[in-house]
Amino acid sequence: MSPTEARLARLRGRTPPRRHDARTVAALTVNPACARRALMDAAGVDKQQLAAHTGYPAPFGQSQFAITRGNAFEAQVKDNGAAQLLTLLREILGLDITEAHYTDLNEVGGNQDSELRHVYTKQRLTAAVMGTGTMFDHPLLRLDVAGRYAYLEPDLIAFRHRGTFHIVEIKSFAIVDEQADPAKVAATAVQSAVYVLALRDLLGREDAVHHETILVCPKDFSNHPVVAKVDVRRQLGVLRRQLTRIERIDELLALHSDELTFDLDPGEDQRPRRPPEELANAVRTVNASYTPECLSACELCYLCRDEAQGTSGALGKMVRADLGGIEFTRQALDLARGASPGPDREEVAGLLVEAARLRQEILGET
Amino acid sequence: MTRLASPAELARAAADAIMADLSRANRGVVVDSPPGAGKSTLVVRAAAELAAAGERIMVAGQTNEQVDDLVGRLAAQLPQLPVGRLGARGYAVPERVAQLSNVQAATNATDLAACPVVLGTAAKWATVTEETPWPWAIVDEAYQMRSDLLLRMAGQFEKALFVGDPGQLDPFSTVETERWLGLSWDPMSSAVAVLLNHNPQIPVHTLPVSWRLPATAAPVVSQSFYPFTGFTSATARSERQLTWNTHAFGTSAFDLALETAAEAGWALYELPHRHTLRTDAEAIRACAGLAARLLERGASTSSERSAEPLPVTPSRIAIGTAHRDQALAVKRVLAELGVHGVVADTANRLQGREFDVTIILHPLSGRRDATAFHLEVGRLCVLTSRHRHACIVVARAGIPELLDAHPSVDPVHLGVPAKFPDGWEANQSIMSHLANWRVPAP
Amino acid sequence: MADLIQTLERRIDRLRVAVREAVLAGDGTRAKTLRAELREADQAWEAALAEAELNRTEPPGLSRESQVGPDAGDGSSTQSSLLPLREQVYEALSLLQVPAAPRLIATVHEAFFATAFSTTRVTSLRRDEERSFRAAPFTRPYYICSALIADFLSPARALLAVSTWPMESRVIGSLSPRVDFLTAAIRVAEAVERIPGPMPAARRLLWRFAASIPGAAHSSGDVHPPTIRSAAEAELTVHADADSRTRREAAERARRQLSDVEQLFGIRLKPAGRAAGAVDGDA
Amino acid sequence: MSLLTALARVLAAETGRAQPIRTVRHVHLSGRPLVFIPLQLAGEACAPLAVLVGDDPGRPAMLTVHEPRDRTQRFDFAAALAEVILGYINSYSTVSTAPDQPYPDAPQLLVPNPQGAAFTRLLGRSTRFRRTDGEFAVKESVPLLGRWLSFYAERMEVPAAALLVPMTTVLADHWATGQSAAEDANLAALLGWIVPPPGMTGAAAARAAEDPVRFPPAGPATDPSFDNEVLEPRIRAVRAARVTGDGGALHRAQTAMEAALRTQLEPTWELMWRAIGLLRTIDEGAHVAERWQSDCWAFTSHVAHLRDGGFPQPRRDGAVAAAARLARLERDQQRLNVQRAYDDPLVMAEYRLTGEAFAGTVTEAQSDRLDTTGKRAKLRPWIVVETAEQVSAAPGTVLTCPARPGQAAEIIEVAPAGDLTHVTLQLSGGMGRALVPLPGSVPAAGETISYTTLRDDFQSAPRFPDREQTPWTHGGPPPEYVPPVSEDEAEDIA
Repeated sequence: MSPTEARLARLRGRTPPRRHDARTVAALTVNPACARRALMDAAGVDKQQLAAHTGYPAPFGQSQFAITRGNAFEAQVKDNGAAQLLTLLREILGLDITEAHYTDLNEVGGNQDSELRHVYTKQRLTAAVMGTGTMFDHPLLRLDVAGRYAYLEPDLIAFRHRGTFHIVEIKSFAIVDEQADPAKVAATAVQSAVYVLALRDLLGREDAVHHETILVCPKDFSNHPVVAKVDVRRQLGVLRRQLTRIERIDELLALHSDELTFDLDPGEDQRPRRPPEELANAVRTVNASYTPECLSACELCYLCRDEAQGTSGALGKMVRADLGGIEFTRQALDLARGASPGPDREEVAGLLVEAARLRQEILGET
Repeated sequence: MTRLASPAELARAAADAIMADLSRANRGVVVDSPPGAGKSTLVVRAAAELAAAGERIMVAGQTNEQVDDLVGRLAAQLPQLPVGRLGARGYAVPERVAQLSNVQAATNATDLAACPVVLGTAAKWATVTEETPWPWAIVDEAYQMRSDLLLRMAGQFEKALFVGDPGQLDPFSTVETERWLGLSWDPMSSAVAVLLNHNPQIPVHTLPVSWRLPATAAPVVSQSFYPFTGFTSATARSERQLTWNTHAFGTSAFDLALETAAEAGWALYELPHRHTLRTDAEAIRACAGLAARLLERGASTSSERSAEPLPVTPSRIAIGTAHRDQALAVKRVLAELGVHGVVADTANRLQGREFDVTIILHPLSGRRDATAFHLEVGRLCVLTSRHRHACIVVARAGIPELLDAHPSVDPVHLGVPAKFPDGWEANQSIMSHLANWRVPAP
Repeated sequence: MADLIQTLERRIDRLRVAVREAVLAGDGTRAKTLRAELREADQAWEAALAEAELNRTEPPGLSRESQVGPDAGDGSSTQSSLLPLREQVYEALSLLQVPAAPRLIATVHEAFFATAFSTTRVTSLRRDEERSFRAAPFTRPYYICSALIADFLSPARALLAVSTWPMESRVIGSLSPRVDFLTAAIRVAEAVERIPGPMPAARRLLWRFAASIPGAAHSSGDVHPPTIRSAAEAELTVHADADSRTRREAAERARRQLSDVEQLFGIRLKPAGRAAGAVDGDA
Repeated sequence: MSLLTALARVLAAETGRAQPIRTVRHVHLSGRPLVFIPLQLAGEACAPLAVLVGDDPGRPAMLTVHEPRDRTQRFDFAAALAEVILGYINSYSTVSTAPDQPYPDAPQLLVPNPQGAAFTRLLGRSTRFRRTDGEFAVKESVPLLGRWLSFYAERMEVPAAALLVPMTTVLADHWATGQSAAEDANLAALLGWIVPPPGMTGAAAARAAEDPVRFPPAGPATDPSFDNEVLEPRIRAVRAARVTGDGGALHRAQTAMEAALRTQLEPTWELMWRAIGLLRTIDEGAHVAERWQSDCWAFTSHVAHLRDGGFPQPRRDGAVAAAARLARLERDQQRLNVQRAYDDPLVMAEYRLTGEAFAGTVTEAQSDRLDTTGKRAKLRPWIVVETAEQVSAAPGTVLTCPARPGQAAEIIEVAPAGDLTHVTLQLSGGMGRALVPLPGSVPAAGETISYTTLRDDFQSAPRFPDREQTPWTHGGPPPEYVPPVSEDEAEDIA
């Protein structure tokens, strides 16, 4: 175990590690400024549980209706040797009629061991070039994230003979009149980009995997699938850069004491026993970069939001930008009420005073 | 052994190919023109040759200034060709156009029936109602033209030559709606995009040589903003010189920046890291101050254009910003410093213009977060590609860090091609180049 | 009685809130125990209400707000059959004559034999069959067994077959799913042609097949069995040879290497280490 | 966003109470709005679960879909909803008017949030192409409802329109809270800031409002823990009862499901009407009535369109339709910006802060100055305005005084005077025909006055080719438009 790994293990403590997955890797691009999140994800800390134990449970869960719907739709397009999917792929990839192979990689000879599935995936994908494969159901890929392997499981990989591999993602959000929720498509695009990286890694060839991934969604209000191509070159660029940045996790670790740990101290019933306040303090020693966007993206958001109270950032990026460099709302208010600004704050102070004067003139505020 | 083609030869070959396509085009031709690649020259040549072939040509520009420039060049080069200038009511013909004997101006196209070539703004053309369409149209700055305007004027012509710079700012709208995203005729997207969506057979040419950008700038701008096509500079490094008429006593940071720029064609005048309002007084003062100091030192340029050195006059200097209030603030400080005639304006209004030296306030300077606006690739491209000799970038330290910390969560719309190059990557590439020419401010 | 119901309802509401609070607080253990209490309360409430119903004279009219939707309108119209499940599955599989997943089996049976059954029960059926075979081999005329993955001769996920079928049709190579789908399409088309007035469900099923076969679907959406058959046969001829080669090879291997029970229900790859070796061997 | 709003948010954060950022209400509020609160099943494109709808705070109608994935029930729900909504709409369209006049008033739909509006659009889209004959026939009223909901959703894209209004948007436009815009999307939290319960700060109230158990989300998405712990067992009970065919059990299960959904809807219903009451306490901006008038026109012409058997709205705009709509939207947007600034000193203040407007006092006025350079003398008074505010406009720029919108004021000179600025303006228009200005038409010395670069210089609508004349650059003339019929087989919910 390398010193870094040892250090990360200590951060995590006795809580079982959460491996990186497509979601957490994608998260690297959502708030790259956040050292807190970077450190915890690198160490495989269970942020959900940690947040709950410190008294700031994450504000999002998933409705089982959504989960059921998602699974049902994926199952439907994959039924009968992925008959529906094959029809769509034939049309969008121009598959030859002979290209109708379906390979189930969910298990290997009835065994679901990740390592085994990954090895088998590699064999079948590399063999595909000999024309023995078209659709690969739930292959298991692997990506090295800051020295730790993340196992990644795309919905499907399609191979065009004498052509390239395409990542296929099956989502249950609808494409209504050729338009889909741009945020959901964006999230899918980053996820697919992660798979593209992993697959290129596995095949050892950049050009073997196409930068256009394939999105399968229900059409309008029906259960009938439609496909769309999604160009993920932008996402690939961002991911590559962020992945190299967390390679530098040591620089982050160096900033913190060796004693620092997010251990939850689970009892035999697996319930955390560590005093919440102590844990929260440990968390607070690592810098976060909270923005309201975190509220829909990170399990720790409520904890960080509380910490950010009184900062202009807590009011949103727009406000923070409008207030120039002013960090705290209190400070902004004082300046607006005529407190003397520091040497490099005259302009914003001037504007704030003027703004206050206008409100005063119009609303009679003081 | 074959000698490598000279830039001039490359350019001529490209132009010839375009003319050849024009002669056999059944719909039209699109020409992508990187900064200063001789777009207007091409327009004039095309107009002349088509006119010579007995065709009537309507020429559409985007602003009256652009159109007047074209009229000037066309009428001057072809003194015997009657040139029509179609203007909206209230349009006053500027002196430089009025004095040309072969130019005739009118607000009504029928009054210009005698002119084989008639020029006007696209907006004006959109109001013209004539039964018989023109055989040919030349649409200038077609990438800055919105497709809904093209829709309104396209009925006027049968074939068209579209020229423009794909790297500059996209057209914008004052309303925000996703209603038309993914439609092949999205009215908010550029005229060229929509044209090509519906006419994929139309040939697209690229002008390979920039006459404006010096050898120091062409490669940087080319690989940052035109990664797929690319272009070269028409001039060798030795052909463009920026020299000082006086020597600086000691070396202030201003002088250092100016000399670096004269030497390398680039300079990054870097202020200490700080989050600021966008009208960052210190940065604004730096922009104006550099311009003032440049004039005070007295600079002259020598280039392929003239044998003996020419002075860099105020009008040959531009200060470029992202926001209007920044440009206003710069103007104010310039006035305080008693500097007159230096152009200070936003990227949008500097499009298509050319200067000897540009001083630009980096859109991301002093910002806490980058927004889509500040990352827009066209904005940085315009700002860094207006100069013939040198470009000085004024910015606060910390932009690379800002870029690295930038969350990439832009929505993705189905059927809308991803924009390349991406603003985030283009910014990274420019910053990493500028890092070599850093001059820290005191 | 009435106040008992009310107390129960209040208790249920309290418990629901408590459960959600536990969930939102990320306390899974507490949520579990509370859910258990909730279930009891719910049952008690149901019982109490049922009892109350009996004492009421007139049957309950639908409440003012539930006027939306005739409550019989969906799925439940088909009644459940008297035949034991295994025989219903047998009926469906015999019609298809290829290995099929529970969902398809259920749909086929509903379409042609007018009785529905839950796919979850079908999944458990396989285990029962294996148990009974192990207990007393070959005592039944047929068993509902697994299709086998050609590479490993392991049971294919959720693919059921009939023990009396030749091994060749029960092993699955990479082309077999497509081949079996096309074959099934042909069988269903024939069945629709056989029956004088096929149920709409049957035609809808056939339409779904047609939609995934080149040249089989009428744009109008109505189904024409002969067209579908010939379209399916056309594509079938493309895959047939390659597929049967794989299947024949695998079938021989199975007959050579596997015991009787393994031939019906497959073997499983042993966990990692050795298993990885096995994979290499296969490649 | 502007520094002025930023300051208001800072104030709110520091005082613990939302701060007004408008002095007047910029949106029309009907005397009898229809409040429409939909809930939908998670994971589906548009599967209604329940709605609370009505124009009487005391008597909301609740509609429930007990089997949200069942298409029959879904369209029976649509029919039931049509009764309520079309009934409400008809009460406005049955008033008799002169042929060339709009209806005096129009029906206004209020939804809790933008997602509610989006749901309205999708529900409209999913019903307006429905067939009323054949195997999958639906009631006549269903496609009609679809066309109305689509009309409302489309109208909401018009910047100045108020036919369909999301409540959180209006509130956030009139008050700045001490939290982020993202958090303002929660209706309960937003109202918590604006009118916190006694003894509570806005911040505390907003936090409390984030507890989905006490304050169910305002929809259309339901809280996952509600879905998993409450709704799912209820729906399961309904299904079970239906399979066993036990009428009593079915009735009980349905009542229980309705009761559960009611708990998720009623709190929002209360909040909506509280918000309405709150907004009514603010006087309407001067131009609001004029804008509502154009809403009434839009409503009137849609009624006519339906009466004359017009087509339902297409899936997407054609090339010409899209361009024409964009032109309209841009003109409306510009007009709205100007009107809001003219109606509301706080909005104008944002422009004063950036130097695009300034207020001051008239120090000199030559009200009878004539311009004699032309053939005929023209009345061109000069005035000098002294202001302490920033003036960014340059000489030559034409300004307008909100109090005298008909009068153009061209900047002649901007001269610093100590730390004040003197702006010399030349006035034209709005002074009557004669060479002597009408009394009061020229600002007098001593008058406090404000000028702005904001002008609604009305341009006439641009001309567009007919649909049949779509040029080759845009794909040429499109095929004749036939409204699509939703392929029911394809949309049958498996």
